[in-house]
Amino acid sequence: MDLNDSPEQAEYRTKVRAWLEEHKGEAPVLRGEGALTDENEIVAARRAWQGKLAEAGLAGVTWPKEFGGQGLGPIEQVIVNQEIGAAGVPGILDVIGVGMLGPTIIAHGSEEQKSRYLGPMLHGDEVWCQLFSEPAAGSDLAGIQARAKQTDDGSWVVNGQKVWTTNAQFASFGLILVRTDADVPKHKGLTMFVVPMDAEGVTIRGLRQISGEAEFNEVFFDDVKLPADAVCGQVNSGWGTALTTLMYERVTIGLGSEGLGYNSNRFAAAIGADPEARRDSDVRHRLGEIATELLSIKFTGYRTLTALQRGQIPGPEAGLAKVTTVNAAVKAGDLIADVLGPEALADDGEWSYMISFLPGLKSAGGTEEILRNTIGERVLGLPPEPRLDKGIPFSELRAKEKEAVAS
Amino acid sequence: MDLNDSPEQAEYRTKVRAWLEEHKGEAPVLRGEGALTDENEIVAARRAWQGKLAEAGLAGVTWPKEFGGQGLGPIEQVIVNQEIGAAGVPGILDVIGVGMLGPTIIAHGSEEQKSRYLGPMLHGDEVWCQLFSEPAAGSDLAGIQARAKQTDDGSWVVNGQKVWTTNAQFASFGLILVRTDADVPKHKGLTMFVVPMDAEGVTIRGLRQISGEAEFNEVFFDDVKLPADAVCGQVNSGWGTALTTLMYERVTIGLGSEGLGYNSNRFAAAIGADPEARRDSDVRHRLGEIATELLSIKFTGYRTLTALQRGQIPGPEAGLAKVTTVNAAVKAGDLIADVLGPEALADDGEWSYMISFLPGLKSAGGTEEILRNTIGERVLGLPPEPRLDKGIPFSELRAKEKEAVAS
Amino acid sequence: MNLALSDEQEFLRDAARGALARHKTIDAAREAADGTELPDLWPVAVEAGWPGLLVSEDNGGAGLQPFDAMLVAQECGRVLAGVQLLGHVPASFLLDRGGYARIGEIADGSLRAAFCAARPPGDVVEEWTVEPRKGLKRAAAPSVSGDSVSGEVAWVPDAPGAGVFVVIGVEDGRPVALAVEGAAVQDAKVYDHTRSLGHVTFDGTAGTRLDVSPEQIASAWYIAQALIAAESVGTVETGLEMSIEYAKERFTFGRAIGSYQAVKHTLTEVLRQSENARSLLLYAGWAGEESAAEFPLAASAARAAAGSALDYAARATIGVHGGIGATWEHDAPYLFRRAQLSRRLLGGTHDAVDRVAGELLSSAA
Amino acid sequence: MNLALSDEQEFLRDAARGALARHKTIDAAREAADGTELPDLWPVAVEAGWPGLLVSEDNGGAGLQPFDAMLVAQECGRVLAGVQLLGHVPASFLLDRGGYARIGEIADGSLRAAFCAARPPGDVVEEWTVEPRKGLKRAAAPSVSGDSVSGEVAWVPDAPGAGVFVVIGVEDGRPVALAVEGAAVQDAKVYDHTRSLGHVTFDGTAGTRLDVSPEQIASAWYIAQALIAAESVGTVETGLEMSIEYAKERFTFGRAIGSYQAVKHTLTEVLRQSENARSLLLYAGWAGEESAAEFPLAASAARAAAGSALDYAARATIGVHGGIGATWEHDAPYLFRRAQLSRRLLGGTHDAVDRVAGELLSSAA
Repeated sequence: MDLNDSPEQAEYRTKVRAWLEEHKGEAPVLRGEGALTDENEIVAARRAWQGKLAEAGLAGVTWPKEFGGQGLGPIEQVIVNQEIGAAGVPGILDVIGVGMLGPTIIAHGSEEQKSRYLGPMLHGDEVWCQLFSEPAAGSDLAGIQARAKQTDDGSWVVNGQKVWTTNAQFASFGLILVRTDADVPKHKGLTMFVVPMDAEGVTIRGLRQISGEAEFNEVFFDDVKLPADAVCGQVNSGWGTALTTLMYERVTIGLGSEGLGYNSNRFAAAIGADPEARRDSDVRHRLGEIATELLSIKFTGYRTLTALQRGQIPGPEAGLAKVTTVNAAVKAGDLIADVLGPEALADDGEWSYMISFLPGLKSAGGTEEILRNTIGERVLGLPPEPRLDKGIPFSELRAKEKEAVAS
Repeated sequence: MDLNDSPEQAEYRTKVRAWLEEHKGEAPVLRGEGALTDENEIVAARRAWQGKLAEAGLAGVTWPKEFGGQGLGPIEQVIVNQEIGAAGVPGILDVIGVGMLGPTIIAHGSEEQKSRYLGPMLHGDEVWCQLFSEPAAGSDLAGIQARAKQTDDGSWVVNGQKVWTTNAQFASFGLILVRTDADVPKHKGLTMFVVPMDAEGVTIRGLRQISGEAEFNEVFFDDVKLPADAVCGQVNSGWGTALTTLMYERVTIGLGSEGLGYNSNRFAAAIGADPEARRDSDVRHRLGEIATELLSIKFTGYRTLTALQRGQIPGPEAGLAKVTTVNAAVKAGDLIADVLGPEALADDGEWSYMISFLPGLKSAGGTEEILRNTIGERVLGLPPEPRLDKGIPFSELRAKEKEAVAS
Repeated sequence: MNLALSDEQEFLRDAARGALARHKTIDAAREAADGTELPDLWPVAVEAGWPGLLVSEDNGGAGLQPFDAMLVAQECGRVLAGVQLLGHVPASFLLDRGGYARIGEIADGSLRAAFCAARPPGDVVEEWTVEPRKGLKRAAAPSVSGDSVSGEVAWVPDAPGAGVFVVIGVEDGRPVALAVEGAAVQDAKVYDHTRSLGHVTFDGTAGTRLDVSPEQIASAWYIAQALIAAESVGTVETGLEMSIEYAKERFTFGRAIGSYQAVKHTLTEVLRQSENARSLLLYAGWAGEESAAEFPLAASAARAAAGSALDYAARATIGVHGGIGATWEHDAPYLFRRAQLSRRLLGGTHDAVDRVAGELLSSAA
Repeated sequence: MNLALSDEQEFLRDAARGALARHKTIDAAREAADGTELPDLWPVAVEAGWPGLLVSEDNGGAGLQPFDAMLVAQECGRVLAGVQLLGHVPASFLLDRGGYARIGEIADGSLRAAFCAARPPGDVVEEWTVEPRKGLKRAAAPSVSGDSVSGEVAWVPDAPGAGVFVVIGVEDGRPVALAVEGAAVQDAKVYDHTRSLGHVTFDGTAGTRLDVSPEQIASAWYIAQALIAAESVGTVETGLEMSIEYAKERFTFGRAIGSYQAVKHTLTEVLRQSENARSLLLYAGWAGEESAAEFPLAASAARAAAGSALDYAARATIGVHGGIGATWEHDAPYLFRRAQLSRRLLGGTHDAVDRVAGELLSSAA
């Protein structure tokens, strides 16, 4: 058991640290004194900074060299993440593109797509967004209703609505999953496309959350025309392509920050500032339980990393780390506000924001219930739920649902 | 809103109290000084006491007069229960017979059955037991495998196993639910019989629980012969007969003691005896939450009673009171043992017994999960789970299950 | 034994539901969160006669009981209506019993009261205390000397705009209730924009001593606890109804989500908690009328159960609705805001739970 | 960065599993609950070399680390094996560092030690304390004067039959570890019949002072915490495996019960908690070897997570099995008995949770 770097890793870390030390003055300031406040300025500055990181080999660390990456392993990616964190500078802006969509294009895209899109993505010149979820296709992602129809000239026309889209408001491109055949069972008639976000017929609308902030977007597609070569992967094989993206999502989360910034020391500091609270056995017990959960996630992350280094891909159980973190943070918010009183709920306060943000985060990326189903079946080997949608053409399924609600 | 008796009820209460005051010296002593310890003696004494209560009109309060009851309402039954509790004497021994099985016979039994069985049941001369649950038919009661085959002379031969049977070790008769037709869907081929517990081929075995005590029995039936007139209700209509029993079970619980003896004052006294605990905010918070749950059940009972007085039968939601009580008692056991330490777990201690008893009680009478399904569907109106056993002959269903496990 | 509502009570409840239904109160909550001023619902209360519910008939009121006021509070909670009853009702109880000269105006609502509540002593904290601005430690109740009072009470419900404040202070260790017609109020609205709150400061401020007993002063605290409890149960009802509706209509993997045990059992748990809380509302209502000795236990238990039901239901409502339940345009977040703030007012749910334990430990001793 | 087990560790674990598999330990637990004497597994430990795991090689031991002992404890927990390591291992740690003359016998197991543990001071309770016979308030650690010690330590694991006791006492406010070869032991076996316990009394009893630092004395406490944690995770594994098996085979309403969300999500929760606890075992193991400063936090967090995982898993195992899981003949009740008692030993899970908070609050201050 060893938490230290190997000599090679230590050397790599030194190199990364030295570059960051030299260049950190060029990074955008997002917090504290002199911080940028205008959203456009922030995005522009972070794109420029991503470009510098990419030049220095600190973006796309695990991408193959032929596409501008470093061809290194997950441990080096983690070293970069850790050093960026320690230097107090922002990381790359387009985590979704570089972490998940780029690797999907590398795995399934055409040669033209790879050469056209990967470079500008890596350097932050073109930001990407992921257009999978829909109002009626969240946990049940294969229930997608957005559709593309092929015209006689081989081009496609896309209609439908996507939702929960991060970064859509400044993205250049999106990877969109749509239904191209409704007469086959639902996993079978899907296709992935590259869509320019400035195409005619694309409308982006901010989706405000409990806090009032628009942390996500809705994106509407109204007769959006796409050329035949916009297909990523094969027509009607979009489900397989999407699974690649979701697998890279798990890897990205596995390599990512511990606990989404929900750190037990931060919570303890808030409570410790109240002398009555720090000696109250009930407060202490609640804090101790929350902290235990969050501490465990840190070491779960190290275990995941050990597995990644050995070439193992994290399974669905990796999702439990998010469940643990979000639920512990919810309890922390409740505890802190119980200690501080209504004052903790004041607008623009850090705790108020956290308390408002968490209920949305809970279902982001799939609900806890679906995750527990998946883990119960794939990890524990328990039998599946009876599936009423197996093997039924999508169009029929929809008709059945409408009928059931009406009855 | 009125918790007091009406003038008529007050008068009835006075009468009941006077009788108990006069006769309580004749009641068996079950606790404290001079308490009986031999199980046979206890049963004999309680049977005799039930006889006296019946003579005095304090058993079968709601039974029709023609069967030896008082023809009174649920409120009078509650008054009797309350006064018996206040007098510190035991109630009737055969709550299952008088509360549930007798009313089932009254509703579905033949005239011969009514005149033969009800009197001795009421007076405690013959104790009854309920033979419904089986090892593979607990929550899914209709999955019963014990079977009865009719012979050419019209009599029946019963084979199979029942379990979780209270009082079987000293019961004279049982009401048994068995399968009489395996070629129809599972709710349809069931029949209810009266079975003498001393019939040849009946074997009773105590089923020890966590505590080591045999609180229930297993009962085995090996070619047990029953005459044609042992059928209670109609052949192959046993499911409907059983539903009557279960409905009276809910009524009996609704009228019964508050919280199965799990009383918040009793828990508070145990904790209050520890001066450190009574000022510990964590202990207090846990106690306060447990007590809140148990207090609510007391008033839920009054609500049920109000409904019963108005002729409303409690729905499945009445089962939630048991869920609340058992879960609160589990928490109370944990809290008390946390306060007292390992000493609380000492053999023969009241808390040790409670802690050991509760896990079994949790699933007695159907698991919490099934109850929540039922309430979700029948009370909240949510759609049912897909049922894979609907309309399939029972014999086919069993074959399918075996196949699924083997695969 | 009869826990059914009387015909009068059913009428009171139905009338309240009807009167409130004419206002889009949940939409108003959303708009208020965006800065629009909340419509004033006091005229609705006045028209319905709610300000005088607990005022005796001799003083121009309805002479009803705490349970009747709780029925109205429950209806307000159902639609998140910002009617200022949590301040006015407990205050009116003391003003009525205490010989306040302008009690007629209190009864007809032309004068609106707020209640600067103090928590009665318990078995651990043996002083009268009030809400602090911040932190776990409660603040000492204001000090009273003769007719004047000094001190601060934070987070007072319905304080902004109130015409008279009933403040509980302490003189020589004994609680005193004063009616004060002028006090410095700092607006303290936070998170739940349907709830009017203020920090109220007294600085040798003159008032009128009310002729009430320490027991009555304590009862006012428990009336406020019972009202929050009732309000919370109303909000739970709305969350449950909204969730059931959605769970029947929303399909995933070919089935309505309400057919899944995870959703079904969650909603059954909302039902369980809300039914338990409803039972304790009856206990509190009964004790508020019949048993001063049990009122502290009953009202605290009701608040404890209702508070935890509301917390659970608010999160469950968002959860059942999936992502959409956490968006600004949906109604669920306003139930959630209500739950978050209610939990921390007037001692907080947490203190009510502690009081339940304290009452039981004291009587077991 | 590498959290994988070394080849030696895998071998140690597999060997332990193999050695224990030759004994029907869960059946023995059932028989012991009925009064049969539990078979003595110390010879198994001796043959496997476990008594010397933490004894340095110079003293005839294996010179291994706390994490290695935890691997063995985890295997013992899997099968509820009553091997007396919880007493011996922390004691051996101090005897080895403290210059105990008979350390060779400790290492080879011919002399078995028990540990009369004292809880190190924290940010609220600032004294060294030991388990009381009964009640929430911890007892003062025995008092030491020179080479003699007086006082009582209750519920000492593996005390009956031990040849030497390492007792932590206090002299002039400072902790002292003494090796005492004769002490009055009252058998205190309770509820979990696989666990040997005794109340140990010293009455001016003479012993040998061990040359160890207060930090090492504290570490022995945390080694014991980490061992209970590891043992508990092992028991959780067994409960989970047993439940999964049953959930696949038991049918209700035409479906295997494991296909229902209620069962599936419960077992996923067991997995979640046990994986979290497993991660913290690694933290505790790492800190036990590399960071004395983090060991209190790490070992306490491991115990907290493992203890709550075991509580949850024991009840879930009974629950998934329905009624049959609560019967004497089934294995689940013995996991439950283990969970109930473990939770209350050596400060209890509750104190470990409090320690996690205390450590964080102290470092945040």
